[in-house]
Amino acid sequence: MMKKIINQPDQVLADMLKGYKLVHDDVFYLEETHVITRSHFTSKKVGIISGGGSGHEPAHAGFVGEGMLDAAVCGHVFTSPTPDQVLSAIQVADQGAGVFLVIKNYSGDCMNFDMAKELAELEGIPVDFVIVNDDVAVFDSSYTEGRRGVAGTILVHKIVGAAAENGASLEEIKKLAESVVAHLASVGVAIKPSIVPEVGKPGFELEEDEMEFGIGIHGEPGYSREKIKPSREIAEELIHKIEVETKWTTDQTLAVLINGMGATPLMEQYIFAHDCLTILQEKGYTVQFKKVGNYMTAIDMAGVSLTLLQLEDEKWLDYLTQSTLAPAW
Amino acid sequence: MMKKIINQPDQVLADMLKGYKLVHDDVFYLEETHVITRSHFTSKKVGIISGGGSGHEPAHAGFVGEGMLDAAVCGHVFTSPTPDQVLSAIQVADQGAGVFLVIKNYSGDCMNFDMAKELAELEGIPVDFVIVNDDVAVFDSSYTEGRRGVAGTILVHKIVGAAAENGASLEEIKKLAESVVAHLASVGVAIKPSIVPEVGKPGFELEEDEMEFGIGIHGEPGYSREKIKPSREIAEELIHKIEVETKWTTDQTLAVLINGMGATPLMEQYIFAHDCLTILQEKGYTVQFKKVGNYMTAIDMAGVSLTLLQLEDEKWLDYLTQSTLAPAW
Amino acid sequence: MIVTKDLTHKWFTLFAEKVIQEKEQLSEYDRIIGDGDHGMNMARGAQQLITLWQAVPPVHLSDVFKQAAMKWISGVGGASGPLYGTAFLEMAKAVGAKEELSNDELVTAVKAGFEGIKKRGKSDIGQKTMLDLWAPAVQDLEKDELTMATLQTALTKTNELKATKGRASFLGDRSINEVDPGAASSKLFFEALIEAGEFGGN
Amino acid sequence: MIVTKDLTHKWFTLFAEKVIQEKEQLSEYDRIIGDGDHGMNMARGAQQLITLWQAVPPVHLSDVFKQAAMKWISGVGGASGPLYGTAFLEMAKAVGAKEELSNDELVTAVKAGFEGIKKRGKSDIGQKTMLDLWAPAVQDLEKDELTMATLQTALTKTNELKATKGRASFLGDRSINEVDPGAASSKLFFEALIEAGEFGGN
Ligand SMILES: Nc1ncnc2c1ncn2[C@@H]1O[C@H](COP(=O)(O)OP(=O)(O)O)[C@@H](O)[C@H]1O
Ligand SMILES: Nc1ncnc2c1ncn2[C@@H]1O[C@H](COP(=O)(O)OP(=O)(O)O)[C@@H](O)[C@H]1O
Ligand SMILES: [Mg+2]
Ligand SMILES: [Mg+2]
Ligand SMILES: [Mg+2]
Ligand SMILES: [Mg+2]
Repeated sequence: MMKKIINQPDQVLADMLKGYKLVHDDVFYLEETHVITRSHFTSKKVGIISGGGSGHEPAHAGFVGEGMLDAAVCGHVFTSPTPDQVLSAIQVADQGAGVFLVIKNYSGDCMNFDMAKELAELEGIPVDFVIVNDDVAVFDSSYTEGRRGVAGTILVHKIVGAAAENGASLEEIKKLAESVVAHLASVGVAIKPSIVPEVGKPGFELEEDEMEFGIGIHGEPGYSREKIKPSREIAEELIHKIEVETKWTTDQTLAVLINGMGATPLMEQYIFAHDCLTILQEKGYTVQFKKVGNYMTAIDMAGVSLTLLQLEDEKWLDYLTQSTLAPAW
Repeated sequence: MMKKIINQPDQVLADMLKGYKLVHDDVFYLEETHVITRSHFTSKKVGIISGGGSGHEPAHAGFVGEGMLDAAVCGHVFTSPTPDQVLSAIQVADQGAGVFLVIKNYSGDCMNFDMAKELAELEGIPVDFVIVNDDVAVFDSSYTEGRRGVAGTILVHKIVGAAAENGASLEEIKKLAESVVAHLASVGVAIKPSIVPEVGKPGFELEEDEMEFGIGIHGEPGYSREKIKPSREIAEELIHKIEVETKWTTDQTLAVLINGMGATPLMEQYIFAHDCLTILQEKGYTVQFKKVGNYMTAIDMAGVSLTLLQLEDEKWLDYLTQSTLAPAW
Repeated sequence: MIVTKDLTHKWFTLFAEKVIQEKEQLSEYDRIIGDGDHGMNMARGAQQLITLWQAVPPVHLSDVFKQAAMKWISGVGGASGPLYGTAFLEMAKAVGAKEELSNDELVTAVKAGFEGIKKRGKSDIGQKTMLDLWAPAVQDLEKDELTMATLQTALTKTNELKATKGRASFLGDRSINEVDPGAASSKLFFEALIEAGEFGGN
Repeated sequence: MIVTKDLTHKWFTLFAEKVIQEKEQLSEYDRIIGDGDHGMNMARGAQQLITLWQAVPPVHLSDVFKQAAMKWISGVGGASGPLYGTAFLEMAKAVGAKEELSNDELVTAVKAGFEGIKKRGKSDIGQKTMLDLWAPAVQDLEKDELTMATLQTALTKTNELKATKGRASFLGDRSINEVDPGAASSKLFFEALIEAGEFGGN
């Protein structure tokens, strides 16, 4: 049975966002379209928008704030928002310098955001976008939808958000975002599945002693199901997977994001962080930025993901460390 | 069976704190005594120390930083640290103006911190303390240990931390802390029990459709076990419980902390926050400060707690909103 | 079969009703090879369409397609919202100002819908999606052979495919012998057409 | 019974060994009416004491008590660390520089330990704590009647109490008929004394 602290399962989106608005005084909530925006915009700045299905809290509303997003478009749980929803965010976020969309690579998100872009352009708002596809668990070929967008998206928000705040143009942001995405890799592991409130049962089943490598943030299947392993071995496997898929050499300078999937206690996240950072150090990588916590969750999934970003450009580290008012960063 | 991302169950404390140190460059980790301290202290400030058993992450290490704690003493999971551990934190945190201990009301914590205080005083360090006992779920009488210290402790950290940063004396801080504790009330609810890594099985059992009101942060029993209810009814019950126990009138100005117990997704926390804040508003309370998230957890317990603080003194709100570098605030 | 506004209205109403009725089943198919929301998504669009038409029924033939398109595009989300929405919009465009369709004109409209899905989804038949239900349905409609039985055959054949588009593609071989939720909802769409046609005159 | 350093060393060694052996059981008692860590806590102190004595055995009689006190105070934590630690420290103080204890002197030392627990814990008998094992044990020791059987009786009586101190107090009536973990570990402490006494001369 599903055990959750909610009211009506089909009302979780609105109830949650109304709660978000009540807690955070410095945002607006467009109830009609489930969009959370800043209450004060930086004038003439490129508007940065992200969004997608809900269930990934604090993504994306928690990253709305000076220095990160201008608006977050919130779809129903695990369901891409509609073009109308995205359009309403674009209209609000446009401060005269155009709007940039950070889209995670799911067919629904791509189609809906693309339609919104077309509609916005009809209204004369310049719109560009990046498609984040950092999940190296997925074999990237013409036989699949391609790599999924997962926790690395948060680093994209931060970097383009800071760049926009510093006055970068839409064109510059597009270039920056594409370069960041090209140097970004993530992979996750689940030990317990998540339950979508309206569905009421787990999206997949795992035995009492099983874990799954490469799981997606909507419970999409991973690349290998195994007996549960110690944290150190999990860390080794995830780092190995990223190395195999990216073919990076160990002389890289990295930013590291360790992300909890929603029901994983911080205790485990820090233990896992210890293993990841120790292994990366042993291998010779230089880690210049580290972050641990729940950033891109899958409702109540238990598990973690590891995101590595090659810090190709020195400015990226500045953007990552620049201050922001977004409550969830 | 226990499913956790850990290595050796008896090494979780050290592994976690080593991870914490690797992630956060601006702290020291005293490995011998499992103490996390700031790497830079504000000179001549009263040192603020908190601690207790581990398993409540981000409490308490996550609150070490300018504007909050100077040091956190970390016991084994759900086990009070020893006097030696506390003493080593006192020695480091003392900057010449004495040290203040924030203790949660558990017999183990009270005894061990008290012994440490005696030892520190022998060394000439002035030490004072407050015992936080905000959990109104417990009948406060001579027949029990008295009310437990739970999530409200975080608000005490913030307020005394800010006051200390602003130059308050040990005596002033003692008075402030006692007044805050006298105006503080919390109560929690669990829908799933937690598992101590070294124990390997749940501290208590709940049926598939049961919840328990008034649960403690170590799984101590609550005051009522019932069929799971909608968020709104849970919010009503917790607010009602606090009202009954504190006898507050509804013309109060409040600070509100909604705390996740570790495995509760933010989605549920914000839904619950919506219900709590709406009910408080309907009743006529004025809410001037609100915070939602995982602050005082019980490892992987699922559930939430509600903390209300009467803002008796205007300065308290300033202290709550004053900036801090503590990563978990 | 002459396709009137009334028949079309009935077709889409029946479709919407079927979707709402089969909501749980569609989501269950999606839970197995996707993310479990297809029934909820489709039912959202269906409910909005029914509510609209209870207040203001469609006036012109093309209104049926256009209004269904708008509800799916702006009320559904996910992959199915833009895909069905685009299909209905392309059908509306193909119908234009006509108030009656011959069988051939109906086929042309449905084909336009099919092409719309392909374009919007950057997809094609054989990838275990709704397209694998639409393609044989269009063919059968052309030959005036569309029946409940041929629809079932089309769905069964789709089940045997391996998914290479949409969320189910992540399952790879494990998607074989599972029902594609979008194909299942598309089957309801064409079943509704058959039912509407029988009652609405032939 | 003349209590020598060797007998005392044996007593505390046996106690430490018993604690380590019963670790799981003590934690299980604590899981039911506390927080599940009593066995782990006690075993931490016990292991440290054994390790110390393997390297450097105690020289004087009072060393046994003092060193056990230090290990419990600085190595255990929780409620049991300061309580046992204080008991052992008070026993060391009562023993002073003596190298042998008569039965009366032993009783005086154990009583001092008992008073130490009461003071440190701000507690008394009848609250379902380790004190409810220590009190009858002291009495039996005084009358030279301390046996495995009387210890068992004391534990059984403790089980029947309702806890009003420590974590178990939160359970209220539900603590009745459960074993208090601290009383269970205290039983091991006095069992170890009996065993050490029998072997070490009487
Ligand atoms: N690119 C595509 N082309 C055609 N059909 C697709 C495509 N992507 C998904 N689909 C269809 O959409 C269905 C899933 O819809 P739905 O569950 O509502 O959306 P989502 O996958 O976003 O959760 C699939 O069963 C499949 O038939
Ligand atoms: N105030 C007290 N006085 C005497 N004994 C106490 C007191 N508080 C706790 N105890 C004893 O300590 C035992 C619990 O020890 P332990 O589990 O190690 O500590 P904690 O309760 O901190 O987890 C209880 O079973 C009880 O016998
Ligand atoms: Mg979906
Ligand atoms: Mg304990
Ligand atoms: Mg779906
Ligand atoms: Mg205990």
